[in-house]
Amino acid sequence: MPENLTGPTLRRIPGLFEEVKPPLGDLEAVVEAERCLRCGGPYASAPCLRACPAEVDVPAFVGAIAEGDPGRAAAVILEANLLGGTCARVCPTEILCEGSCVLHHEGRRPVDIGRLQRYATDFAFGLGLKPRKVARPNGLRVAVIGGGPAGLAASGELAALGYDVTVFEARREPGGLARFAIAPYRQNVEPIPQEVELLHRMGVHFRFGKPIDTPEKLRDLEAHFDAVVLAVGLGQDVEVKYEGDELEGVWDSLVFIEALKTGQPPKVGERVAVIGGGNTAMDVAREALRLGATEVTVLYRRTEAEMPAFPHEVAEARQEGVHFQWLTLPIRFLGRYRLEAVECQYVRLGEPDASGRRRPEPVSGTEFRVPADTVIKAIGQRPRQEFLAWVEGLKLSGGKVEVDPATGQTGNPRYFAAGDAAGGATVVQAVQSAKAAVRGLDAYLRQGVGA
Amino acid sequence: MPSLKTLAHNAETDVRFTGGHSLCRGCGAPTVVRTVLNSIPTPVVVVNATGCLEVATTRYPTTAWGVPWLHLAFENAAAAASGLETAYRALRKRGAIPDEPLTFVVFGGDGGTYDIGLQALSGALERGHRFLYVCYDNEGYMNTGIQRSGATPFAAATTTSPSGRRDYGKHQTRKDITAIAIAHHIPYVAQAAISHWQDLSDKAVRASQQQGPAFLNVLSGCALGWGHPPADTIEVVRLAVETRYWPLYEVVQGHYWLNHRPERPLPLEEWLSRQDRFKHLFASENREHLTELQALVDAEWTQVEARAVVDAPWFEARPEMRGGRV
Amino acid sequence: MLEAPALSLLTGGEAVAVAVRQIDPDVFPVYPITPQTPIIQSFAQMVADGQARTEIINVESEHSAMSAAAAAALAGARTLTATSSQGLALMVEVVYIAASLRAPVVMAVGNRALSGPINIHADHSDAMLARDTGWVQLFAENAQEAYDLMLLAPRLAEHPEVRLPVMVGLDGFTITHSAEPVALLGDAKVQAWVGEYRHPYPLLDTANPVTVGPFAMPDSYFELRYQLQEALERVPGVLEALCRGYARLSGREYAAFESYRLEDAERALVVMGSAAGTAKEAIDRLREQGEKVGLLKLRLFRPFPAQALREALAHVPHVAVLDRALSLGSFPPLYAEVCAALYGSPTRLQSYAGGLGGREIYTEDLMRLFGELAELPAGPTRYVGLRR
Amino acid sequence: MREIRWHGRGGQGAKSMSQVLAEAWLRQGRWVQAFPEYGPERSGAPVTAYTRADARPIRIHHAVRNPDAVVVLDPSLLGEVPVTAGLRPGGFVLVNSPESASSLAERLPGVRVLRVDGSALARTAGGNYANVVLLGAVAGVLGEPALEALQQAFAATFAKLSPEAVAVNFKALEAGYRAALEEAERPGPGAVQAAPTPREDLPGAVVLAQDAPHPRTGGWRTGLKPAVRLEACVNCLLCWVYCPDAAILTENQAFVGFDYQHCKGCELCVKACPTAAIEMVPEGLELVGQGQLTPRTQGGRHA
Repeated sequence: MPENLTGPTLRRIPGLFEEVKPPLGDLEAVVEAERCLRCGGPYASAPCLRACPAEVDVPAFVGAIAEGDPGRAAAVILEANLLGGTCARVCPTEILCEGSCVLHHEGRRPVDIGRLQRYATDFAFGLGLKPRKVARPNGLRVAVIGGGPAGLAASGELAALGYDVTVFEARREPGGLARFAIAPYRQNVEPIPQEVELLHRMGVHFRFGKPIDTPEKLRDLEAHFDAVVLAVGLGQDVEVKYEGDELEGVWDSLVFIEALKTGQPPKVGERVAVIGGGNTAMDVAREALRLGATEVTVLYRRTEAEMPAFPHEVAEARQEGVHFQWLTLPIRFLGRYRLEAVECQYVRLGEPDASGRRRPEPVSGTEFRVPADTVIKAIGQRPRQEFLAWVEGLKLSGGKVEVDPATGQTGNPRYFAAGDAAGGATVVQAVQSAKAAVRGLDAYLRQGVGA
Repeated sequence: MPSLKTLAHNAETDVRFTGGHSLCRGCGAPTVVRTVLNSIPTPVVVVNATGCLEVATTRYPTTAWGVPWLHLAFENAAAAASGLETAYRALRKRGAIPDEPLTFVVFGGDGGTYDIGLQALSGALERGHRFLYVCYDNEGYMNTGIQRSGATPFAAATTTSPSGRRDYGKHQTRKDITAIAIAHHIPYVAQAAISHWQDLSDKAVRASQQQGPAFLNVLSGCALGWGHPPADTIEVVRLAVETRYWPLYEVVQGHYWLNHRPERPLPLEEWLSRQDRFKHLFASENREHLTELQALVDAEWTQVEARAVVDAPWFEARPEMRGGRV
Repeated sequence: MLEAPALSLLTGGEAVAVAVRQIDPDVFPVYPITPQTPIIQSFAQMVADGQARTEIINVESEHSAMSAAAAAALAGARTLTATSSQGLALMVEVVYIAASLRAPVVMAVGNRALSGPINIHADHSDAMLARDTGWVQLFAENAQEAYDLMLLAPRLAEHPEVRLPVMVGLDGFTITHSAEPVALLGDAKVQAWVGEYRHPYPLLDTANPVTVGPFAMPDSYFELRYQLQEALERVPGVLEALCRGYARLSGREYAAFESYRLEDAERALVVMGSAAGTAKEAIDRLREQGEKVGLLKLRLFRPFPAQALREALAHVPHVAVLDRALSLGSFPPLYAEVCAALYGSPTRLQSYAGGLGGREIYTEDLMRLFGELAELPAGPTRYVGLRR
Repeated sequence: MREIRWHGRGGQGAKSMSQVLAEAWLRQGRWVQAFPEYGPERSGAPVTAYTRADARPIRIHHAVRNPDAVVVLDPSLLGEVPVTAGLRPGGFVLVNSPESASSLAERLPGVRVLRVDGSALARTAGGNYANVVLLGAVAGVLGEPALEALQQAFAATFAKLSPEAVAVNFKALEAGYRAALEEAERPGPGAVQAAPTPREDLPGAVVLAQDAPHPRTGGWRTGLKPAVRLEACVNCLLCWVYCPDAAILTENQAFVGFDYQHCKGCELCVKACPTAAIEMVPEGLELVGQGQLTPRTQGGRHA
């Protein structure tokens, strides 16, 4: 649809479980793959490869698709990223691989790398994946705490190196945020079960429903394993208390998405307010539209320029009809039983704060009400401070575990951290940090063995 | 469809067009020639109509052509191709030459195609010879010093349709040669541009696979004739496409396919203002002609768009003829 | 060993068509024009009946006919075509090019007047506008000659010493449409005679790519044109040898020109085409009256066999040249050529022009011409049959 | 009779200057002639033009064979064109170049070489065109025609120019006219008339592609050439696809460098490069890591 025809009246929001980027057919995939210039040569590697935190050799796998060999394409992807299937759907490709595609220079649409990666991994999952090559067992044992993207990626990389790996996951299913907190319009059928199946075939052990919820359990782990990978992610939404939090129609973003994904779509009513300016805020706002809301307003206390969400996410949300209310600070939720309005105050931007962004300063006397029957708080998640305190020698900074970025090693040399717990915002960054942590861990343990 | 690496590979193993010719700096024609010839998988025989490309690439005793190449005259390239193609069929029938595929490609400028060569082109298309006619269209008689042709757009200034104190350039609209080719009901007709080389390459491949005549009208560029720095040739041609002045489309067995829909169509001024030949249109007294030109462009776009299948990728309809979209 | 002359009644056009069928060229691009049409119609029917494997291209103009013909010949295909008058005028640009690129095309020309006014009848004006193109030009007196010259033409055109296109002229209607007995050769004999066509640098040889038709600057154009001049100068020798071979094959003797009762002639006529036959009749009648008259019938107009012609006419005191074309504003073309050839010779020359646009040339006209040749002093061109 | 030969490149104004010179002489009562040589070349190719002046009507209609003066507008022509050919004894070659006259004389042994940095003088005058300076300079050396005549002729020839542009060019003309020209001469064979080379022509002007020479067109560049920082090259080959002169060299589908023999310096590759790995640099320099310029160390192909 040409953009100039996409006026409000012609706007069409895809259905609740309809993916924004549907899968490619065989022919479409080959034709799309043929658009790739196969950059990368003797001098500098391809910009897409360089833009990929997981270092997936994009031209190689796209080339394999163009040559009609999606199986080989999948092997290339999984060699670099065992969660290639998940990343294919949830990566912010617009600012990573696709954002760096040289076709932009020609004024052309970039190669649809995300969908091609999905095409290849789906193909491979459909056939039953060949596991990655696994080295001979080296006799060393590693525990991975957390079965989210970072934990899964770390476990596979470790298994490939010959480690005896066990993943401990508090939930009954793997996937972490990638599974429970990514909106369905991004990924409908998650590849995580197949990816876990792949890891399993590589020899990774899984302990589901086994939270490490006491210091004793952690001590026990330390006794049985040579090293530990902390991939515990973040905990609940940041707790910001508002007056009226108890009203029906007030949601935390993670709870909201999890409800959606577990088949109990929340009833959102007509008007939805979303608090926050990150990618999760964009996700829930767009989901709210899909759930039937006629008016969705994002309330954010700074301006568009300061929003942490990716610009393309903001643009897409706006294109779908999401309204934005900048420089707006919610104060309290109003209503008798169910939410009726969010009371807000205008702010102005003052001096920069510690994050370098200008601090919002409420302007008294500017209070106003945004009518809403649902409000979703998407302000951010907080670290698992209680659990992390049990690990000896661990240092925290800004709620995150402090690590050597090259090795993932924490203040406790036997502990390596990856994923959201150590910083990062996306699945592919989790994979990247997992790979770094595994490299660091491997170097550390080998050194120990050698000594 | 061949990737750029495949084209490079083809050019490495079979040099079909070399440097050492005397075309202008930043000329668009060699991109047409190299992209088309490097895309075609079979051996080729080339016919060239008189024009810049012809005189500048074959100054006796040099040649820039690594393939069999024939030039007779200005207006008869399609007729010469008819003779070659018929000779090929006749000799193959008699077993006098190896039974191998061969593609005949004609390169003609817009003068040799739209104007003086139109009759021979029409005859050859009507007779159904299996050949690919490529018009490298730079919208004027550039070889003889920038005179107007049937391809020169409305209001463009040339040495024979100059703008002046009392005149605004060419009074007539451009001849729609692509539509004329389409009216011959040949298997394949397309419009392409050098800025969209991959689309051009795909079209060359598809065109060369037809069992009858194929016609490709490729917007080339001419820094000298259009009045812009040589380094801008590709960019200026790209603007022609992005302003919808030059729709990229193809007509396969009578079905129209729009190959490129500018995401954010630019106003025509973006293209015009880069070229000296339209400079006069920005004077206040010529504004009406600029508006008129925009209206002509809009009308043509609307017409092509209305005929084209845009919602379904066309390769789904005809998988055996698949090709890239830009 | 001679073939029994089984004679067939054929028009000149049909005789040419039979020759074309027997040559069985690879390609025959053609466009209809009167009076050449009997050739292409007859031949098209023969192809349709499976008597030849030739690919006919029904082009959209004579310009394209010659373009396609030159291209096909350069591609490596034996290529013949045919035209007339306006058709030749239209194609003449490419006629030049075909010769310069050494494309050995053979073309039958039903000689006809040029417009305007438009006229469809016999005249040599069309051939004369192609006299400087680099083609070999032959003229036939009758259907038999048209047939025989058509069979000689490919051998001459394709001869490695020559490699030039050849035009065979036969007068429009007078020959193209008149039925006469013609002695034909057997198909196998013709096939053996013409043999295979081999081009040294065919365009279809993609393993050995060639650039044909390049752009020549002042530093090379002159040499390349001179090359054509040299090739044309080799034609008479090659033609003579071919005619010897053809005589063995057919029993019919040919040469660049034919002398008829010229040995002791005191007055002679130089003429080309169908009028030569009429002239023989006139000469026989005058000889019966004791007049020493003779004929030099020119078949090879280009290259012009000046030296041989000078020798053949050396002993004749009075020579008339009858042109069937004008060179407006100057001497008629054949006369000018003969003049140049005989420059310095004591022979007295007189120019005649007649038969334009199909105006008949009667036996009596020619007898009168011989008559006045001895009596009147030499003067400007005299016009045979002109109403004044 | 005065006979002048102009050497330039298409677009540098050799033909125009030959005419302005003739026009100026005409204004001083001389009989004149000005004419160019035409070929298939396009802008950037070597071109030649001639000017003749005499007290009597000029009837000769052929190229100048033995010029009194040769004006070379572009020093890059020296290796490409026999500029001294037929130079009359006592004649001179005037070269537009920043290089010293003595160094130019090494390349043009046996003739009197005059040198002026026309491009620099043109810039000082506020213009871009060295040709006007060279026109002034050649008249200055010959002592005719007068500067005023040259200026009038210039204004008449370029009637469409703005008064400001005319003023700039007048300054440039004067700068050339009054310039102190550097002069040098080295012993050597002097001017020679190039002998035509015999050539074997195939029948029908057929050119065999395998044997055909590919003329050098690298001389069309005007002081700048493309160079690459390899560490930024992602080998997309977009430069390759747009290069009109097939001057982007590849091996195994990988960029390996420029064919400077044929590159005309159009800069399409610079525009095509998505990573800005290609830049135009002065001739004789190469781009190496991090964009540093270093003198070129060896000839031939280099990325």
